[in-house]
Amino acid sequence: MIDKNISSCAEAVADIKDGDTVMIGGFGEAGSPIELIHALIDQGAKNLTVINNNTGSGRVGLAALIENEQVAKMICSYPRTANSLVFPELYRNNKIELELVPQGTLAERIRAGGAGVPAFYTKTSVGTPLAKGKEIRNFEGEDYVMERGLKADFALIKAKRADRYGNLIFNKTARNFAPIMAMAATNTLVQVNQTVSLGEIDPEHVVTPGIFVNRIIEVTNPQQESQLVKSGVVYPPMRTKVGE
Amino acid sequence: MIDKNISSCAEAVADIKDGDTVMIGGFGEAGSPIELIHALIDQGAKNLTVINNNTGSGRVGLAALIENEQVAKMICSYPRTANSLVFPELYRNNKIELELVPQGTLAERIRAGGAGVPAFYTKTSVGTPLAKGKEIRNFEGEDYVMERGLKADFALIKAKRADRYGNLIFNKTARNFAPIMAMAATNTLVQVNQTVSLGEIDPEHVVTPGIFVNRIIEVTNPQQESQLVKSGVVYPPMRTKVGE
Amino acid sequence: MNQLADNTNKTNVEQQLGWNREQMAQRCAQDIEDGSYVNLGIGIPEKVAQYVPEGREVIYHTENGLLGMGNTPNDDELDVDLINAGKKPVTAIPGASYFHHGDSFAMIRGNHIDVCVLGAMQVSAQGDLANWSTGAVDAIPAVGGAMDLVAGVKTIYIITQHTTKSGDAKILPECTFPLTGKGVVSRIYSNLAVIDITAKGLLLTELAPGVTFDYVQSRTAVELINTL
Amino acid sequence: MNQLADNTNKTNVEQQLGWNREQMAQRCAQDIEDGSYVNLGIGIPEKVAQYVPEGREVIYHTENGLLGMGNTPNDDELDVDLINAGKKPVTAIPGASYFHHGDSFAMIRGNHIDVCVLGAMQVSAQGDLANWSTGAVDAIPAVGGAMDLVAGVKTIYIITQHTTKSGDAKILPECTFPLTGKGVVSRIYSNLAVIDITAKGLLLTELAPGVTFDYVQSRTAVELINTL
Repeated sequence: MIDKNISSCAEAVADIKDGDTVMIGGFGEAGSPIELIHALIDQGAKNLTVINNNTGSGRVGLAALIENEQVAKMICSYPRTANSLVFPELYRNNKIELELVPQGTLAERIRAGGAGVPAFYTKTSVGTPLAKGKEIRNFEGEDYVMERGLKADFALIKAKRADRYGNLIFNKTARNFAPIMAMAATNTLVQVNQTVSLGEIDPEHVVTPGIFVNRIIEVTNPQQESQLVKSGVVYPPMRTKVGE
Repeated sequence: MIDKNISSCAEAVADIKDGDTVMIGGFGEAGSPIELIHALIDQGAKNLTVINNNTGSGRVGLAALIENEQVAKMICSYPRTANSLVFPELYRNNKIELELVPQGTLAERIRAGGAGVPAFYTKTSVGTPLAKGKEIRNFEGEDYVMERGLKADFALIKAKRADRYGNLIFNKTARNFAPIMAMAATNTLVQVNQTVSLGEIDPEHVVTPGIFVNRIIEVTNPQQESQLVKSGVVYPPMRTKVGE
Repeated sequence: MNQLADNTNKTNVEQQLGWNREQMAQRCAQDIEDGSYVNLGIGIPEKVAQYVPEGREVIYHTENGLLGMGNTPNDDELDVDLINAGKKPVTAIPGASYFHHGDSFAMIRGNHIDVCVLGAMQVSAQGDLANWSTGAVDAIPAVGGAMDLVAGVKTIYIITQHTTKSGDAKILPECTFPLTGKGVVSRIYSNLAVIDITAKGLLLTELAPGVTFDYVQSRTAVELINTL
Repeated sequence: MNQLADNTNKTNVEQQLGWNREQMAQRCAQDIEDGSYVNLGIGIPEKVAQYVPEGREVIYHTENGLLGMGNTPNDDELDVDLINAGKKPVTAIPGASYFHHGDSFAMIRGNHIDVCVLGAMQVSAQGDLANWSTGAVDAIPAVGGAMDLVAGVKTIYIITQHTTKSGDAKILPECTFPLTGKGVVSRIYSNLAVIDITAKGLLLTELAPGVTFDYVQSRTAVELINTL
């Protein structure tokens, strides 16, 4: 019997280890699996490499994970946002490593990792500092840069609906990186707004087939990052500053 | 105003030129755009390179296009089927070239062509005759073969439903190669069972976004290849043998 | 070609020894674990699905774009647009999903499918598989998805007659036919025995009823290690 | 840095000459053809959408996974899950589609988007673009989708003030800031002029009202070809 539902976010993230690579879905707050991230903060795994388009905002979610000094390295395309407080400070103090990747190259590297492609060529970044040190190769008179597939030990993503096989559908632009991260991770953990019975998701509409999903946690009313930031919420609640 | 609907298959294929590369959707008869192929036979463009998983069956559709000696080269994974009569004879007589590609490599090459990736690495075919002459490269102790993206001048595909922007949905396993071929061709021609108004296809359910589609032809009751083969139908009807 | 010494007129008898086609499929099915994602090749491998022990839930993948393939349809359920990789009509179970060929082979190439069961022309001592071409000059070469499956699926099981129709060994020091993949096979279910391909060599782990180790060894062009 | 000779205290006056931000967007919008697929960068480029001439149907792509982006929503339509690449709330038009980041950048990288309008820090005579980093040592580098867009979209339009706030030329023989892409820009819409980047050189094809060719040339560190 296949039933990927589990009972808590804590159980979902229990076996993430120090040094693991963790992909986290979301583009800004859309699709950010904030309850799973908070469970990972409670769990405490350190020295993580985290892959996300951004670095979070305020002092909740991904930003809080970074503030809690669990992240040794970020792989992302845009580590600055209006409310990004945590990452810039740690970065300037050399307390966190950054691998800056163009957004489309990041997406394709993740998709390649999930599709069993160890490397591919792209025109993106040719002639720029982000191609430095990378192999350049000419095909039909055009230069391309070789980029490597990205895999992860875990992916933490958010979806709208799941069945017990792990078939997923998403809500609007909250889909973003989740389907490709689900493919690229050994263990894909999904918080969903709603779990449904087998057959309730039309096979034609499935976005992420269950084969790419390992654990499902129903979080009926997920918190909204922007609301938390606006309210000045800090996670975990007792902390006022890094290290205290 | 964007309206990709046109009035006939003949109009759709009118500008296919001698020597063009044409991707044709379908896996066996599922998804085979038989009316578009027959229009291409009527149109008569020669010396085509055709990309399809197979080589058709009987003497209709793709097999008829081949029998009509319009195809100089086939790129496919499986040129034999139970009712494949035409290709084997031409192949044995050196009248048609074959590039044999593993099915998954074929799919990924098409996807790469559509995604702006000129080349990628895959483990598929390493150590086999199909890797001969190709670059082998080692990543993390494993050998991979370099494969090139595939593009086409035209793609001929079949879908279930389209709106005037060209958004497509498909029927079951008739989806197969169509979405990636739509991405990889300069001109994607689609025969659909039904055209609908904008908004009738849920944006969450669109499989092929309209940006990948150029022309739509409604063919309400498409012919079924297996029925035609069973009935001994030959296209064009007057022909009894190649060249007559 | 590795020709066995005494193969004259033994063919039919030999292929009828031990397990028949159904029993080979049945034996293989015992090793398909609950919750696995499985791709079954055309022919005997297809039969594995009907013998998976009750209580195990297995999801079948067909590379033409369906996860959750069900049984053969009744005539009234037939849909020419719902077929398997062998181009035969199938059904979809509740909880199935459709996807395009790019995504389907991403599942395969990306190591997401747990088990693939295939037939074989030849298997080498190192687990090399030849199952797509005899290399004959006049043959129309056709590979389909076989090379992708053996390169990408986590575990490859082979179901095959132990020898060819003319009595030639199919388990050889090296394949003489063009390869499908190198070092890809984990286990062979033949009509005579179950054989594991390991770094230590070929381990015979099970004999079909009425078959002896020596007999299997005499039909195999590689030294077997008897674990019984 | 290419410093213009007489830039002292001219800054604000200079940036107010010719077209204002709305007018630059409006001018650019005239060149967005009916039926095009368009990606608009953050800032002034976003404004282009509201000025596309009536009767033209244009489909807007946002790289975070939406084709068919509509207007800014009313408060009662707000959905935190429906945003653009600038992370602002948007709507979806009838005929829109959602897709994941892999597919979204396949559209970009695969040359499927017709036009992308972006801002610029510097543009070179060869159409090199610098718009993501000043190269300052203490800055947090952030590139987003800019490099993918300039590498993959068929036509790149730039909307920019002709000079920097301090009066430095932004159109230069070579960019001094780190590049976003080499030889990617087709046309510049500045507050002073419309300039095409061609193999023959920089063609000034249009002047903002009240601006002379000589004035534009004096604000440009590359020789311009006057086509008027």
